[in-house]
Amino acid sequence: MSEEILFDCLHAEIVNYCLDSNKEHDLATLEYIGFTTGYRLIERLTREVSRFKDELETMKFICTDFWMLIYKKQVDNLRTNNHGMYVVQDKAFRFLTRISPGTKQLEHAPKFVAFTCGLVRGALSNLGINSTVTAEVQSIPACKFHIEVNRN
Amino acid sequence: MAFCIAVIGKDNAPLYLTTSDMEQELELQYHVNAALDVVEEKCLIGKGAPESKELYLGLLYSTENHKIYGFVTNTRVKFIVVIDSSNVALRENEVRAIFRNLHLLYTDAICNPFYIPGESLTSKKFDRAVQKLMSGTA
Amino acid sequence: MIIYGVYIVSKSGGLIFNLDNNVPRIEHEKTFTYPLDLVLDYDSKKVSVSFNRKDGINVGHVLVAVNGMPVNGVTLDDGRDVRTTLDAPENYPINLKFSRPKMTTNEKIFLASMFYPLFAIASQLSPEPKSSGIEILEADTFTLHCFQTLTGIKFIIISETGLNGIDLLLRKVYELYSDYVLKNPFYSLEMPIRCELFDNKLQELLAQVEKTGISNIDK
Amino acid sequence: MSRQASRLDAKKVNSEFLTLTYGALVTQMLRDFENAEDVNKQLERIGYNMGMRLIEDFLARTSAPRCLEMRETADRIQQAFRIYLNIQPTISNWSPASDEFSLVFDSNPLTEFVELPPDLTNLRYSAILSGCIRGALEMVQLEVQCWFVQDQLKGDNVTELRVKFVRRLEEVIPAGED
Amino acid sequence: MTIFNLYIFDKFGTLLHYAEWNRTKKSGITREEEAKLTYGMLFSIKSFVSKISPHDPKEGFLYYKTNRYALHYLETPSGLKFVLNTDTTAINVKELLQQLYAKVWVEFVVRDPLWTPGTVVTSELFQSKLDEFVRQSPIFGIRNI
Repeated sequence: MSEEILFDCLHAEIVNYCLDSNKEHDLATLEYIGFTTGYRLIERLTREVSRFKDELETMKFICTDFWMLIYKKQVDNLRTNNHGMYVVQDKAFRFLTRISPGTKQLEHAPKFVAFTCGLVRGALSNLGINSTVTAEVQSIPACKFHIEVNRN
Repeated sequence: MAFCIAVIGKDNAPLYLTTSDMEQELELQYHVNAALDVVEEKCLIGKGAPESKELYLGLLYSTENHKIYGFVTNTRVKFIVVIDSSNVALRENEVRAIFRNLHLLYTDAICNPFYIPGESLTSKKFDRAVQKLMSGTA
Repeated sequence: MIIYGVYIVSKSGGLIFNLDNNVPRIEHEKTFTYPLDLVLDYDSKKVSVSFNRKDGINVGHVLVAVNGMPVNGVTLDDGRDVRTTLDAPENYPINLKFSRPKMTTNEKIFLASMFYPLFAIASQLSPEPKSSGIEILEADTFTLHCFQTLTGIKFIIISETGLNGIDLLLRKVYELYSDYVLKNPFYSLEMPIRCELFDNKLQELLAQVEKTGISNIDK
Repeated sequence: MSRQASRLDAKKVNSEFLTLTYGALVTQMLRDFENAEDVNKQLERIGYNMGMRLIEDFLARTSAPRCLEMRETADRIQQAFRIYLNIQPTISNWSPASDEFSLVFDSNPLTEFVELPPDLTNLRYSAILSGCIRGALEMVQLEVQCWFVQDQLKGDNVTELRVKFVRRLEEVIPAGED
Repeated sequence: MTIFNLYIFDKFGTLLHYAEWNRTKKSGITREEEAKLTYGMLFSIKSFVSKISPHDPKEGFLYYKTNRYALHYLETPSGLKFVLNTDTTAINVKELLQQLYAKVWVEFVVRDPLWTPGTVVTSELFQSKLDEFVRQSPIFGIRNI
């Protein structure tokens, strides 16, 4: 718990830093900070993990073990169309659980999911999966992450 | 203890290579390169199930003077260790230990925020630790 | 049981009587070496501790003596400035005596006049209709009980915390007031109470309460 | 299917996650600003803002009363490092007037993997820590100065953070009162 | 036992939040004026308490009671002031306020990234958590008439 609040505060400040109106910053910067973090972090988290058989196994690892370690809860739903599209649903996403649900707050939601999009993309990238990760928040604190694997 | 330790990137570009015997450097480099082909075969990266789920690949091949061992991380970075064939005292689990330590050192090195993934590993800290590993004093 | 003080506030908010009883003297004396490790606050009227309390010398305590010489405000008895004296290394080791500030009569009058509006505001801010003013005020170091007569006079007792029956004691003080103040032909309402008999009776009452408790006072 | 990662120590992962995210932030700032001094300021500011919030969690968690002496303050800061970063700095080098002390760290989780490039000697990589201390203490009416005296990143044996009392901030008197 | 209303002030006297439950009487002035009056009164009480206290106070003022209600006060070292009005029989209110600080304020205000310290709290999430917390407390209870 105590480390969680520390990270949550840091995350909130990074969001503020990246979206400070004085600078030409945007969600992409925030996403990139997540990307480099995910890229490095996954190296550590997969150190004791046996080799992934295929893409599905890798995705499962990211959406179960990785999610659990970072977000302290299991995802509520994980689906795939078997054509490289994965949808992760978290009904109480860590960085949204303390934000009031409401249309005004909803406008701010993209700021609090961008880091995680990058984090997942970075982790997958280092595991050899090139992807596009987007997030969709329809009602706070629930969030859906769409992971589209670019198979070229 | 070991003659040569190499870290090879995802794209097979060497990130780090060190040998204990400068005179044999070329030969050792050749062994490392040859080993990469064996690694590719063993892992069949991207083509169905790999032979083993273990990151440690064991002995890749041996020559008259050298034994070449391999290890591939989940992030497809390869570690190659070349040891003296005549060194019969060196047991399998000791080779495993070298890889395990090397893996630890590597992950720490890439976690340095100033290291750009894919670039060669120039960290002095990493180099010092690997030298120790190679001389068996780690 | 400890009763620290009795106050009587007139209908118009003036302090007409007060008795300090058992107010502890909180003083601490210590010899310091240079540099002084207390953080002091020098204002125009006093030198007080603002931080780095030490050995009983607490934040808020006021400097009363330097090497045994009394301090008046910010100057020593011999006219030297306190700050200059404490800043000079050659004056060390130095003996300083601090005291928890005691209320002056003026401050008491001021506090009584402060309590008066508080009493009224507490009633105005009540979330329930028909509220009285403050009857009990609890702090970690004391309890204040207040009893207001129908004629608007407030009797206030400051005691240690956790006592029962203070309301009974308040009534008793009210009785003494009726008997020895109101019935005193020389007393005019709203004026400070100067009745020796009342003083004596009240002190007797408090002495009795402290010895045997409130339940034993004669009704 | 749960794989072996569940064996990982959650505390360690939390700490590494923080360390890596912070590293990513610092390097981003170095791209955003031309000189390290500006980055130091930004990091300090971020720490200050975090301190303002963390102090409330700390106070609620520990029920700590207001500090009336610097030695208490030092103990609380030490306790906070234990709670939030799982490290215990040593308190040392008190000034004779007891208004200044050092927090000495044998290890600093923020810099666990960091090797500072030689051209960044002006960068105060862990400036977030000093900012955090300042922000937190200001919330409890204590103004302090806080700076690094030694830094393992720059080759020192330990990392030493100095904290100096400046003044106690007075409570604001509401308008119309005195 | 019952709970009437709650004021939360910051150290500058800003009313960060107000909530009420079983309040039956209004003060007859605007919310802002009422807040100002309440804060001013508390400030005076604190100064009164520190002067009249026979010993060095630690927490100082805890509560006062009239014949109709009790005002309970919790001030954090960061200068946040929680002021809860209950009926006069409510007990353990200080503990309740401490819990409110830790479990509701810190969780849903301090940790809300959209809240800026020092500003009025408008979060509906906080309001509903606060309401839930108060209604679940034993003090809220069933009203004795």
